[in-house]
Amino acid sequence: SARDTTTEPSASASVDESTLVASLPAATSEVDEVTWALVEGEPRSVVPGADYNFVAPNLCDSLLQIQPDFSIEAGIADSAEWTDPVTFVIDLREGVTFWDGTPVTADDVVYSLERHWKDVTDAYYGAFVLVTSMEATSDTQVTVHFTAPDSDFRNAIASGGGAVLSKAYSEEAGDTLGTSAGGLMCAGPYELESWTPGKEIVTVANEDYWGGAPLVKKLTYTFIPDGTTLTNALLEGEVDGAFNVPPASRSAFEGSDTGRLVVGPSTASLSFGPTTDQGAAASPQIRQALSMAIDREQYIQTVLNGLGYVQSTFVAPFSWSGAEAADVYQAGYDALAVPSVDMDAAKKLVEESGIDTSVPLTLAIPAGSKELSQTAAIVQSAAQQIGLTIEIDERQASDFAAIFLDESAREGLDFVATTGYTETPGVLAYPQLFLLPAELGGIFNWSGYSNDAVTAGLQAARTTPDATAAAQAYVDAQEIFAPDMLQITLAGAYHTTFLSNELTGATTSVAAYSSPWALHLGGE
Amino acid sequence: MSVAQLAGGRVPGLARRVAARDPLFLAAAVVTVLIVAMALFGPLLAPYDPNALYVGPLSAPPSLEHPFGTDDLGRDILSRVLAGAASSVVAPVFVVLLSTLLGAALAIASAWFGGAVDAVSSRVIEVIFAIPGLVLAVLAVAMFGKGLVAPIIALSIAYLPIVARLVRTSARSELAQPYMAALRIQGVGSLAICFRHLVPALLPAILAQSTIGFGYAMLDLAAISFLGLGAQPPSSDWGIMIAAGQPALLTGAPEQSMFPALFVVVTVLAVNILGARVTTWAEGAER
Amino acid sequence: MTARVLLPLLRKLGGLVLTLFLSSVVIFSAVLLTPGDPVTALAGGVRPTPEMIAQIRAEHHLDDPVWQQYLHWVASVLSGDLGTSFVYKTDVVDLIAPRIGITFLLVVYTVVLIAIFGVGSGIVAATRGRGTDRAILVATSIGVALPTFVVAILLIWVFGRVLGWFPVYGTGDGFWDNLYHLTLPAISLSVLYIAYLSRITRGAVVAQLHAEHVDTARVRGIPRAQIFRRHVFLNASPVILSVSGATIAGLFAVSAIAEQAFGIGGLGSLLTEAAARKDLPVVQIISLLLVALFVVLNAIADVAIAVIDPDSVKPRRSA
Amino acid sequence: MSENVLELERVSVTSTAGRALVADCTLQVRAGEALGLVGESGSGKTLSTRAVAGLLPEGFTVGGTIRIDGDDISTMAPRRLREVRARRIGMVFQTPRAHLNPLRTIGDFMTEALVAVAGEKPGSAERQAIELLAEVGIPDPARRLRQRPGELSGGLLQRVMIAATLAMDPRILLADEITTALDVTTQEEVMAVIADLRRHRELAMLFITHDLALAGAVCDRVAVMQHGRTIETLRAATMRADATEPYTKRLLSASLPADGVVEPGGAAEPVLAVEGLRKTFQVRAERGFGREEFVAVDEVSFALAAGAALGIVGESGSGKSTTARIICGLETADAGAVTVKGEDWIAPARRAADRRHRARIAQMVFQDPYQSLNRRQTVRQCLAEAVAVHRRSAPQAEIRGRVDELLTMVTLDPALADQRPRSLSGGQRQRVAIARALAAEPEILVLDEAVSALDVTTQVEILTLLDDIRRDTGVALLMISHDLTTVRRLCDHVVVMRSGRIVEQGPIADVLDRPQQDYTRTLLDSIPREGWVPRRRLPARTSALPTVATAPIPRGKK
Ligand SMILES: Nc1ncnc2c1ncn2[C@@H]1O[C@H](COP(=O)(O)OP(=O)(O)OP(=O)(O)O)[C@@H](O)[C@H]1O
Ligand SMILES: Nc1ncnc2c1ncn2[C@@H]1O[C@H](COP(=O)(O)OP(=O)(O)OP(=O)(O)O)[C@@H](O)[C@H]1O
Ligand SMILES: [Mg+2]
Ligand SMILES: [Mg+2]
Repeated sequence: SARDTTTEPSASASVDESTLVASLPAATSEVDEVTWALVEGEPRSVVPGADYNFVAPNLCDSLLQIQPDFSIEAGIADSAEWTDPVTFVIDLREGVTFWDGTPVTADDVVYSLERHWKDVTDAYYGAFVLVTSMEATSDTQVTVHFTAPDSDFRNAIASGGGAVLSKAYSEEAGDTLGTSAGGLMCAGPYELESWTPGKEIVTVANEDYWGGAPLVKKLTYTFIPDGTTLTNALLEGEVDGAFNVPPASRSAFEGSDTGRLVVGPSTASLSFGPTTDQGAAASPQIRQALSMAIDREQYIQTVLNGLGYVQSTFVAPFSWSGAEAADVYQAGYDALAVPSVDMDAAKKLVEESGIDTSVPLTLAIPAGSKELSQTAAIVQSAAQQIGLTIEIDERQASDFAAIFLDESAREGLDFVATTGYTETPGVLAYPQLFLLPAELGGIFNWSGYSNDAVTAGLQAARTTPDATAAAQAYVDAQEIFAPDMLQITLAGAYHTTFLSNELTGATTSVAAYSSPWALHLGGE
Repeated sequence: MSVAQLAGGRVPGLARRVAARDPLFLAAAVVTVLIVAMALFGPLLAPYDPNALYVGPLSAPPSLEHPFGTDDLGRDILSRVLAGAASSVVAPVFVVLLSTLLGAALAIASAWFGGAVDAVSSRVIEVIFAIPGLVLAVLAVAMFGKGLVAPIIALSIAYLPIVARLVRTSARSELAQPYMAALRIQGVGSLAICFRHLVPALLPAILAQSTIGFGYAMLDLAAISFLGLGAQPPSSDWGIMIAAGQPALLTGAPEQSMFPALFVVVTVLAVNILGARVTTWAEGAER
Repeated sequence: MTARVLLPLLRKLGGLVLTLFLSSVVIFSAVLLTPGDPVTALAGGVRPTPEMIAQIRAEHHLDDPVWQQYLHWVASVLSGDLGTSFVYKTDVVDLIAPRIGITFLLVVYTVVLIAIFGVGSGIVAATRGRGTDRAILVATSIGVALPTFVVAILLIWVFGRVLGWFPVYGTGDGFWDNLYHLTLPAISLSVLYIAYLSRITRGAVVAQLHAEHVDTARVRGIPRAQIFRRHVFLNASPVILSVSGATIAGLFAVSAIAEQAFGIGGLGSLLTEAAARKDLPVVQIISLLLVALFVVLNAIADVAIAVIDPDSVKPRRSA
Repeated sequence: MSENVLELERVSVTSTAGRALVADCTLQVRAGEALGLVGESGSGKTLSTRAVAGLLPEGFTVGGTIRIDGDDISTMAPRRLREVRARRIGMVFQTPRAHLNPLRTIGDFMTEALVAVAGEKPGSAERQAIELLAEVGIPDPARRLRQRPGELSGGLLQRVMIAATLAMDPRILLADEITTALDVTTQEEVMAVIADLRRHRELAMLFITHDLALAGAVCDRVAVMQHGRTIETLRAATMRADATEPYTKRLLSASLPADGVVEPGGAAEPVLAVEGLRKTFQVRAERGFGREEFVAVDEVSFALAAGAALGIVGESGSGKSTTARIICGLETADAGAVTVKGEDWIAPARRAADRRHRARIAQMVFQDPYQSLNRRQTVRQCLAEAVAVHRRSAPQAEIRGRVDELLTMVTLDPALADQRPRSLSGGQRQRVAIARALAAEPEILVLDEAVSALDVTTQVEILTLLDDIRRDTGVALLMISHDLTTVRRLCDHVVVMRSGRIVEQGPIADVLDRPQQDYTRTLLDSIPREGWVPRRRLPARTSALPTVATAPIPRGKK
């Protein structure tokens, strides 16, 4: 075998931004079966909005479709546009059917949207907070009314927020919908065939898909949360592809003869942020000091094996890549200070903050994530150099998830490290969660951050119909909140895909989280 | 003060005799002493701070500055192995101590009192024996969360039957010996019989079992850490280091997991050899 | 078998059933012993809503006295209702059923390896002179010090990566492919036990070789091979069998390590995963299953021993 | 002179380590002749025999010449040697239970050689086996074929062994202490069987024993071995007169002459009285669930006068030890009374003070001196402990003094005081055990087979010592033994037990010289002596499976 196992590992080359691949050339030939590994593990649910995963986007088509480059095109809806600043009209495409052949109706759409609108725990709840009502205005038309203009709504319904489920089936399934027990009924390119808990999810091509049947006839998902095992499986050809493959195996992937590593653009970033409004973590100075103590280039080499870039704030540039006012956003981003190491300044900041440095701080990380465990070690080491003590609390998936849902789970924690991303185009969805007061949707604003200018700026960015003006409002707010480091962003991470040499056509950008990434997958 | 001085300078002569007659034993003893020294003074011996990042290049192969190479965070593997000795060695020692104390006490009580005490304790032992050690550890982790404490307690309980069965059998046969009856007839007190005669008679067997148990405890704890249920990063427990070094193995840097693995194997091997010798001696002492 | 053997054997098996019963109590109590409210434990790490609490309390009969809860649990387990996973929200039986086959195959494969190489090398060590004995002693000394996971990653590296002879992930399709895929996992699981069983076998065979009844057979001119078969190995086999029951039962648990290392979705990996996620219902059922396996395998071993040596079940006087 | 079936000429055996264990064994066994091989323990009898059978441990080397039927075995090819041994030699061992594969049936054992060596068909082999078993007097032979060794008593097993060796119709039987582990009565049965066979089959025999009386009674000639050498060979009938070697003379005189008369001890006031003692054991039922009661001691009553010596005799399992253990509080009786100096001792002492009190009155010496000493204690530690129990706050010097006194009393070299039991000889060990018992200055000394495990010569020494001690200290002896000769030598009264009951008791002369009961007579008749001819008695005596009604046969015991 030509696998390179003998050369010594050395610092990996960084990736040239211009070589990023958002999607591979569309496939031309049919493939009987493809096995895809989910490194994130088994989904809790494949109902869009109930859990993030790479399975749901291929099953449930949305009203609009996000393209690999984060632009938006028509989906189940022919058109979805603002008819006035507070009214949004969705016209459905003719002849779209669910997997069982029943037509997709306006009622189904209303039902699906209401799921997000009415359920606080839903991932897309935030996108619907300005909605006052929605109704089927005809068999093929849905009208949504707003209290204020919402520049982000269209983005949201292009992602899982606009996924359409069969009302009849879903109501029948009740609580079990989207689980291995309840199944699902959608209109996407792949049909859920079977789900063996803990083992695999089998999906088959929807031959009647409105956009044409996919080339892969059977797409099976297996769950391989362990990075080394995944690497083995991929190199071995036991699995045809996977997203978010472990950066640590980069050289093994690059030397592989079974497949190739594709590096694509992403909104993902590795960061850590405060979980408390008390003590050091709640102090912006301490956060700035920590930020200054960490060498980003070295971090990217160590943790991402070069598959990332230095990111200035916690909203990644790719978020606005398809937006109308992209230039404005880019200019605002470019104006931000690029994080750099300055130990002396960091120590000084710690001193100035007046924080009692003898109190150890606790950083939570999820178990089994090599990247975040390395991150924790690096943060710990950096903190030590500026006189802070950080202890690491590694938590199992469910306990870790509880941090985001349950206040009591955050007790005793000061920071939490995560890999964050937004699967929806647009800059607002992500920062809002951290910056706005809790009652306005800042559900992750645990440090009690409150800055009127920022709040106003973000609100304006959302409710200003004019794209450029909205962008400017956001950029102005960003200038204020970026230095406060509500997330200490350590690096932007590229979207990595390992794909068998026989296959092509996959979406290889972060859009895979929100659009049918396997639609064009097939043989070379 | 060196060992030789302590022993009045007789050690070299002794060592030569032992070396000539049983080189394997000598090697095992030396290795064990070294490992114990590592467990006690590991961090002091470490050339670098075991948790300091970037003391060398990332994932570098062994070199003069870093005899065991460096890991994916640029930490010195030798230093980490040395620092990890403490938890890797001490945890199994705890398991052995706990299981031996509990098991021996239970066994001696059941052999001494017989009857209902024996019936109940034998049943308890049987039940514990039926639940595989790893399962017990996993159950404990599921109940009390990860870390070394739950597995240590669980394994101590899991090993209890092995010790208890052995000690019970030995204790029973010892108690059945006519000299025990003779002691009673002489009017020697029960406590004196138990602690002056019974326990010393059982000690060689218990010691032999303990050394063997240590090896198993070390392997099991390392396995539990390997499964991610035991000691947690950034601890440099050998089990974790082996697990953490796996990805590097795929990219051609085997030293990250192989050096700690080597230490686990060598330690267990050395202690097993000692255990075999102790067993032989114990059996010899019986005759 | 005569009643003389059968009845004491039944008594012995009865003891095993009692063990099973008591272990089930222990396993059941795991929930009660878990620090904090059992509801939280049962909810699997999510803060339960009041409705959830009510539902869990009702579903698990948490308001009943403890012994009733236990009876209820046992009754439902016996009736095939193994409860619901708190992570997957599906029936535990649906989680276990598809995985048990591959683990079973892995364990059987491992047992075959252990039987052939463990017993084989033990016999060779006992019968083929000092040199061979020493060589095998050295090999088994190292063998019993080799942790399964170290062997696993060594095998992955050498056979999977460097040589590429064997697959190092997954289970493949179809029986032969399964076996092909399970080869390295089975080897990694078996190394330690091969060494262990080799020593047991060697000890038992040596003990029999020195047994006086073997002298009798020798002086009567019975051919060597026949002496070995009928007097040495047969008599050594109860010792070997008696460690086998517990060993094989243990393998089902230890397979977790190989399953983890080789990405096999079996019972063991489910167990570790469930433990890590505090999915107690799953952990309990698998533990119970493993204990039941232990009991069954030991019962089989006991029966086999009783067939070879009816006196093994004879009531022994306590004096 | 008929030709030699077996001939050993200057045979030597050297161990792996190079130690010469047998230096020169020279003997001839003629066809049909029985040659006795006697000598003290460790003199090399067994090794010489095993050299003939090819059963020496690995690495042992044999020198000299061994001829079977005139053929030198060192010149034979291995295959032929095996064949010769298998067909011409039959070997019977001391412990039949250990020498039969416990996992295979008697039938298997009987037919194995016939099928494997002689190439018989299994069917005909089985028929032959049944005939052979019948020939050695085993009742119901067909059923025995399906039983395993565990289900047969020691006496039966020894016969099975003998029957099996006959299968190949050998020329000579090598019998290594084949009756040592058996009761005197069973011994007589087995010897009778062998005597019959030898008559019918013209079978020669090499009979190894250390019982000169037995050898003299069953053999034609006797070879004496000492330190690995055969020092002389004597005609059995006239050996007392012919013996020239001092060692042989010593051996002959060591056999206890049956004449040591003991005059009845002191006053009639009994120091110990046993009344209607009964002890049952709960044993697990042989078949089925539940338990059965097994009566080990039943209605036992006797009295021991202060300073007197009472013997209890009876076959194995008759309840002798159990009685002694009840008296010493090691076992709790179900019914009856044990009165010691007017105190009721029926319940074992629980409190430490009571135990000490009783310890001052009654002490016990066990059969196996090695096992009854803690092998980790030196002689001095052991004795000091025994002394200290009763002199709790005595200074070290006093205890030392008392220990030295005790050592003198049992005539043990004080130089041995710092040895551990392992490095003492059997006789020395038993002296330590006696000294320990005497530490408490007891009034009653219970001796449970205290000399049975010892060499003949040592036996005499110890018995003499005990007798002296009794005379000096006035301690009353309760002496348990199955050896009537021993009892006669030391005791004034005797109790004969069988199956837990007393058969007969009274002054020694009355009971042993004028036995009233058949059982006592049988016991007396079974003792080998000059002119003794082993006789077969009622088949029921030794053929019933367990010797005592429902007692399960303990595996591997004795
Ligand atoms: N396997 C052995 N290894 C070393 N020495 C042995 C072995 N077997 C016997 N001996 C020694 O050889 C000597 C003779 O032993 P042997 O068994 O022939 O004596 P014996 O006359 O049969 O004694 P006994 O009457 O006790 O049976 C003894 O000193 C014994 O310790
Ligand atoms: N603890 C016990 N449990 C059951 N049965 C017992 C126990 N102790 C003794 N026996 C039985 O009681 C009977 C009498 O035993 P005891 O030891 O008193 O006989 P003994 O006359 O001393 O025989 P030996 O000459 O063999 O020493 C025997 O059949 C024995 O098997
Ligand atoms: Mg002998
Ligand atoms: Mg007795």
